[in-house]
Amino acid sequence: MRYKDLSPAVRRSLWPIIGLFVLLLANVLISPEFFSIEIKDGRFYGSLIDVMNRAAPVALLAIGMTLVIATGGVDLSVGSVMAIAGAVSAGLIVGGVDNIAIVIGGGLLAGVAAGFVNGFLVGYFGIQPIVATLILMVAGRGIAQLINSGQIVTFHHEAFEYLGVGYLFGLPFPIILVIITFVLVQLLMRRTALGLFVEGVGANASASHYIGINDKLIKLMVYCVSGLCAAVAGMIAAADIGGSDANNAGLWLELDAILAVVIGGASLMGGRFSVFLSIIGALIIQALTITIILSGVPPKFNLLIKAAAIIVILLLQSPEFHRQIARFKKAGGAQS
Amino acid sequence: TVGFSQVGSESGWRTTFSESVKAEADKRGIDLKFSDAQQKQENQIKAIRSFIAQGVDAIVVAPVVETGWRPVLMEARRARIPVVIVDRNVAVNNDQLYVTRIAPNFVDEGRKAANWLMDATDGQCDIVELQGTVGSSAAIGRMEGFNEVIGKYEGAKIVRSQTAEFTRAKGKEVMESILKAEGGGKELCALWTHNDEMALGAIQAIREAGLKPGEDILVVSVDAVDDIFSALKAGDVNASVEMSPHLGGPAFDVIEAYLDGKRDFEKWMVMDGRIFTQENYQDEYELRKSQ
Amino acid sequence: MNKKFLPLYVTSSLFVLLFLVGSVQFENFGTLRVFMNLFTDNAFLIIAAIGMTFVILSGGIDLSVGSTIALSGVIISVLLRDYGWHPIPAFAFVLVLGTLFGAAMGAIIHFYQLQPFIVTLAGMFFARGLSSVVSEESVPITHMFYDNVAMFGFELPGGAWLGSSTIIALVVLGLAIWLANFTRFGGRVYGIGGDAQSAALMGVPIARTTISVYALSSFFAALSGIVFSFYTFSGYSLAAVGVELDAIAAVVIGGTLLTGGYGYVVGTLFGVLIMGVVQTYISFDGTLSSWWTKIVIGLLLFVFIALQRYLVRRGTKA
Amino acid sequence: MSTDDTVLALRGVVKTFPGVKALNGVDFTLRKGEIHALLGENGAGKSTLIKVMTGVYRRNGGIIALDGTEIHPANTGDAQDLGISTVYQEVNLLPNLTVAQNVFLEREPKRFGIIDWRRMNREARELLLGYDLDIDVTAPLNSYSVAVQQLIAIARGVSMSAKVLILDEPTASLDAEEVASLFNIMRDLRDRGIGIVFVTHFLDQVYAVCDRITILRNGTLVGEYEAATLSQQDLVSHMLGKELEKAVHEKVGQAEAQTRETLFELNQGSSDVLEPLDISVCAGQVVGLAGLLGSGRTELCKLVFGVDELSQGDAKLNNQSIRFSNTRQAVVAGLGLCPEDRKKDGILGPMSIRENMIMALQNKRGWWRYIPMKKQRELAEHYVKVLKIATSDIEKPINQLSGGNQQKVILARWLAAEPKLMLLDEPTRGIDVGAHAEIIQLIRKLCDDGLGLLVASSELEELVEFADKVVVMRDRRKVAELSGSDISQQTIMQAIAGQS
Ligand SMILES: Nc1ncnc2c1ncn2[C@@H]1O[C@H](COP(=O)(O)OP(=O)(O)OP(=O)(O)O)[C@@H](O)[C@H]1O
Ligand SMILES: Nc1ncnc2c1ncn2[C@@H]1O[C@H](COP(=O)(O)OP(=O)(O)OP(=O)(O)O)[C@@H](O)[C@H]1O
Ligand SMILES: [Mg+2]
Ligand SMILES: [Mg+2]
Repeated sequence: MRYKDLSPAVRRSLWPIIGLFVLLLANVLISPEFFSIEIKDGRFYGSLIDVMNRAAPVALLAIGMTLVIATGGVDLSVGSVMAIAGAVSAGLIVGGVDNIAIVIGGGLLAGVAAGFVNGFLVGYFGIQPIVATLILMVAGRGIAQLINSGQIVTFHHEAFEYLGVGYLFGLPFPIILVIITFVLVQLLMRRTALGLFVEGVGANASASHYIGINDKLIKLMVYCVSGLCAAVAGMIAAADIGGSDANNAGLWLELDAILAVVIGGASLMGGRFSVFLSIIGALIIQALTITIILSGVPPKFNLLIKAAAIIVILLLQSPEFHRQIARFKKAGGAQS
Repeated sequence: TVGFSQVGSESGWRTTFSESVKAEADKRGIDLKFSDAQQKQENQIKAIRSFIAQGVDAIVVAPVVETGWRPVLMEARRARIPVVIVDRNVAVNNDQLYVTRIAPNFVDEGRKAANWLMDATDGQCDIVELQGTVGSSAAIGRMEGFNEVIGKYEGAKIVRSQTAEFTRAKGKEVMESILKAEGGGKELCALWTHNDEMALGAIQAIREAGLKPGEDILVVSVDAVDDIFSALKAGDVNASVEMSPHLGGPAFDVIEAYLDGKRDFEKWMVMDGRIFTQENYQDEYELRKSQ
Repeated sequence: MNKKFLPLYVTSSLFVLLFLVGSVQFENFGTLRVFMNLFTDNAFLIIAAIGMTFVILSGGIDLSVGSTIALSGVIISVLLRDYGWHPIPAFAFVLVLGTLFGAAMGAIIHFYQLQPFIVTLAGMFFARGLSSVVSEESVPITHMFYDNVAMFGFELPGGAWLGSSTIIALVVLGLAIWLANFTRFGGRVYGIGGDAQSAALMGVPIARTTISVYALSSFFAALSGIVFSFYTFSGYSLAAVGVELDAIAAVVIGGTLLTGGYGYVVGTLFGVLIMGVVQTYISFDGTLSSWWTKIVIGLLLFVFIALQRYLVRRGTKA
Repeated sequence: MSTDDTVLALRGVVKTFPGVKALNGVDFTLRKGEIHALLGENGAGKSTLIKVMTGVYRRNGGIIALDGTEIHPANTGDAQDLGISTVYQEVNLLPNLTVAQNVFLEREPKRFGIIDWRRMNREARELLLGYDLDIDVTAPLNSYSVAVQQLIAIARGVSMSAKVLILDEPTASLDAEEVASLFNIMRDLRDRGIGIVFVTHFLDQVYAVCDRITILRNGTLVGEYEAATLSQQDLVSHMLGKELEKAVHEKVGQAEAQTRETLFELNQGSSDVLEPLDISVCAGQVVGLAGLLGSGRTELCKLVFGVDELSQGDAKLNNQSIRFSNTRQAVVAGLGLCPEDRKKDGILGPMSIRENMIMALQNKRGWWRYIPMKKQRELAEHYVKVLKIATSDIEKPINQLSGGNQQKVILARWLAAEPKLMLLDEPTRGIDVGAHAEIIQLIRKLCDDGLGLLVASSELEELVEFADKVVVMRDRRKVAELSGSDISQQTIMQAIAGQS
């Protein structure tokens, strides 16, 4: 089958996946044992697993962010919400709560509350998403620091730490959490009409209103989901280092999450979305980070490499770029 | 009234620093105007100018970066408000612009850490370095001091160096990858990190890779925050160079003396940190626990 | 009263209100000096935010401004220190470089139909990365020219000061108003922001306009970097982190819609001033801890935007 | 065949979209000083041909020559510079700019290098007065209704025309009076030697102004004819490739209506912009809304559907009082509104035809009862067939359909949702003659099944054809109600003009 004959949907999903493979291949050149996966005490162990494991927080954020972006919005507060959720859970543990359900429930509740605030401001107040969520991006980190009194709250709680460092079926638990969230969201979006409504609101809010879709409620919902995902990511981050670092947890991760969604091919103007491709996007970003670490290039070049890689990946997805390449090839062929 | 312009609240160390300044001000009955710059120099400059506009009696600054202070310091001088620089250094060629600097010597901290490590390993060591934020003066200074010392030893070299942005989570993540890249890390001799947070993250990665931090891989860092003492006790960390966050006291001493008419201050009061190791940490550990 | 300007009236009155509240509460607040400080301290932000206004009016966004500010500062300081350049050619150099950088981003956005958010995000990484490659350390600037320019200004009553950077910012403001509302280019920018497809069908040259808009924004960012270097007398690769978000917030507070097509350059000036007053207010208060500072900034931002929406909505109904 | 007075000549023009050959070797010749109709079914390729001429699309083959020299406009701006001005099918103006700016965009009058706002506003005002539009030109465009916007677009296009003026369905939402005044202007331009291309689905308009006719079908040229020698019947059969059957129907007279139960009632209802008015619709009844532009028909539909809030009076559905706080409640209660502005309020651009069609039904069922994919496909296939929607694939994004076909999809959306009371605001805007008849038949059938219908339309002919009752509006209030045999174009016109 030729590329031209592929349906647009397949074509769209092809490029992020190719991008990921190219990056992984680059890693093999840098460090030959990149693809080797060993089994140590019944656990998979290797760089590939690391990529997935480390991508988990951004992947979770990206899942929520995908829905938000599909409605034509954006959620800048996810990084801060991560910090809040981590701080709440840590606070509960240090405060003597041992029941894991309460600890996790507390974190999730914080996430939903944050999402509710965002969704309310965007949906019912009609404040522009970037600004509405900027409020919580700034204030949220303050709230997290307030909970922690600005310190890193270290804790020991075996069950909770399992979220970050545990293993299930030989895989790090964060990976499992991403899979579970993905499946749940996918069920919710594709087995009910919610996904359709989300895309409708993003494609044309005014037309959706005329169809009778409750666009405000849909917006409220997606921000709540985003808040929830951010809370899970925040708890993973806290569990991973056994401490809640309100100052740095999730710092600037909102940008990574947005980047992941866009690499996954979604438009920031809203409309069509694919949660799966956003996760691929998150994997690409993490693979890139690990490539940079492994490459041994001095850190001051990190950002330059990242910028170059992003542009290349974006160009790969651009149909106009394909056309240019085709034209170039044709011209080259004619000359020789 | 004293205005205090703080960098931000990017780490636990910084917060302890802010709190201790506030507590000290309370104790002495000083009316403290605290301003958090959220890691931005421009905010700090704004804050200082607003202190000047408010007509405070003295200003304490913990600068974000070393450069770029001359214009605003000159303005303070025109308004006859004394300025004390704490924590980081400032680079101005006219030392009349401030009363004194109470600051550590980052280069020296790097040297101390390196000297300790070279002693412990007889100068034979493959080292992994976790740098602080690219471009920060602490990272640059500590790197310089450390490299200067190990440059004298044939057998010591840095095999890998990456930034982990001074945070615990990044420390763990970066170390994890480095261990993989170094074939599991069995060949490595030591880890040198530009602050304790990164070390605390990295030791978890080392442990998860099946090695024993502090034995298989020696760990040396800077700051000596509270958490590092637990790690020293557990034997996960071998050494940490002290950098005291309790700068409020000395700063207010200087200000009080200045307002009493004293003028000839030493222009750089170097905060000379101790180095805590497995051998000497106990006393300090007990002391901090009791607080 | 023209309804079109309602958001503008609301924004400016809220600024005055905030300033009055501060003046009543703290002594020395309601002075010409504090007022002028708002301009001096935020001159660079005013310039960057004005560039951002054009981008946002055209329906785009530019995340690279903070990094561009840092990059131009670093380049200037390195040129001065290591290559012995005179500041003026160095300024010309960074302005040209900035313009080209913006034009390149605009071209990528237009010709490859990529989203501005992401292209300029890559631009942000690129400029920041390039500045740390040029110099990791902060480079001080010591040049007589800088001293002279920094000294230049007019003494106003009450210890207030009208300095060179304020003057530059005001000139830029005037220029931008002219460009936005009295030239064909301005109409095109608003048009593209309103509906790019229709604009194309009406004969607006989309490519040229898009590229110009980003070039303009980066030009202003580079200029802002120059003003910033007068503010700090140094070039530093980590300078001006997050200024793009401040600029966006200022533009939006100033009443411009992020979806493009609606808003005024003057609004942006008030947006910056409002954020400046909030900061001044907090540092006059001086009792807030780091986290309360953040929370209060967030709350004020919220109260402000909610109030603005409420007033504008009521105004358009009445 | 091209003579000396040929101004624009197209030879063998080809345009392909992925999967569609929209134009397949089309020839077209426009002479100086003629009005040339370009006709064809929905999706025949008229708009595409125009967009190729004006550089919006790059042609895949063929020659376009202006005054004998080949041209390659890369965008509309180029075409305008060459002397071709165009009014595109959808209103393509800038909603956020002022009316005057829209009229003068890209050719603003200047003084000392600065835009002369005063002069621009004055000239725009004078220009629009020529179209009987006495409006505030400094107000943003989107404060006016689609019809007004369409007039503004025409005014802009006409005032720019140098050699060629292209009008793609300019009369779709205009009423008779405006159409007449537009035709006067067109004739005037023709006499000044300008070549005019005119696309429309109203055949009587074709005969009223056009000199020659070019017909397209499925992207290929059917032929070029002199208007004077082509009968309407032949014209239609050339367009459709077959004869058209006319539907006839019985009106539900006043007497019969009274025996039916009232479905919907509005008593002294008013909104912020509408004066209080009464209106009632029975099951099985078609109520027409007539009026001039800006008379408040659209506002009334929005009020009934709950987009705007009822500020006074009350509404009843099946004798139960209703008050909607959002549109979803209206949909669940059994209402449907097919909006006037399809680009802004109708289509979900990037979504597929299937999704666009099932959306209203799905919304009515609620989010958790997802319509199975098989059922969705069936529904979509069904309506594509019934409404003759020209598309190869129901998974195609709707914004790749031709304008008329988009309108059909929106209609299908509400037909699929099976509401009790359907509100149609200019439902047949841009729909071709073949489908027009089909749709009217469909609507009749629904009415027989007990649907109540409120139709706002500027086409009196259409209203007369199938409305059982016509409510006439003027200046945002109801001025007359006609029913049964009282309904004729003449009586409606009289009511509109205020001479009852
Ligand atoms: N952007 C596009 N992408 C893909 N296909 C398109 C696009 N635009 C038009 N088409 C297809 O080209 C064909 C011709 O469309 P066109 O808009 O020219 O029809 P039309 O004759 O103007 O019809 P109408 O009377 O409904 O306006 C249609 O089959 C349509 O689906
Ligand atoms: N000629 C006009 N002059 C001034 N305002 C107008 C004019 N036409 C429309 N408007 C404005 O547009 C608003 C919408 O009118 P509405 O759309 O309900 O009318 P309509 O009868 O549906 O006519 P159409 O849709 O054909 O324009 C009116 O409230 C009015 O403010
Ligand atoms: Mg068409
Ligand atoms: Mg109407």
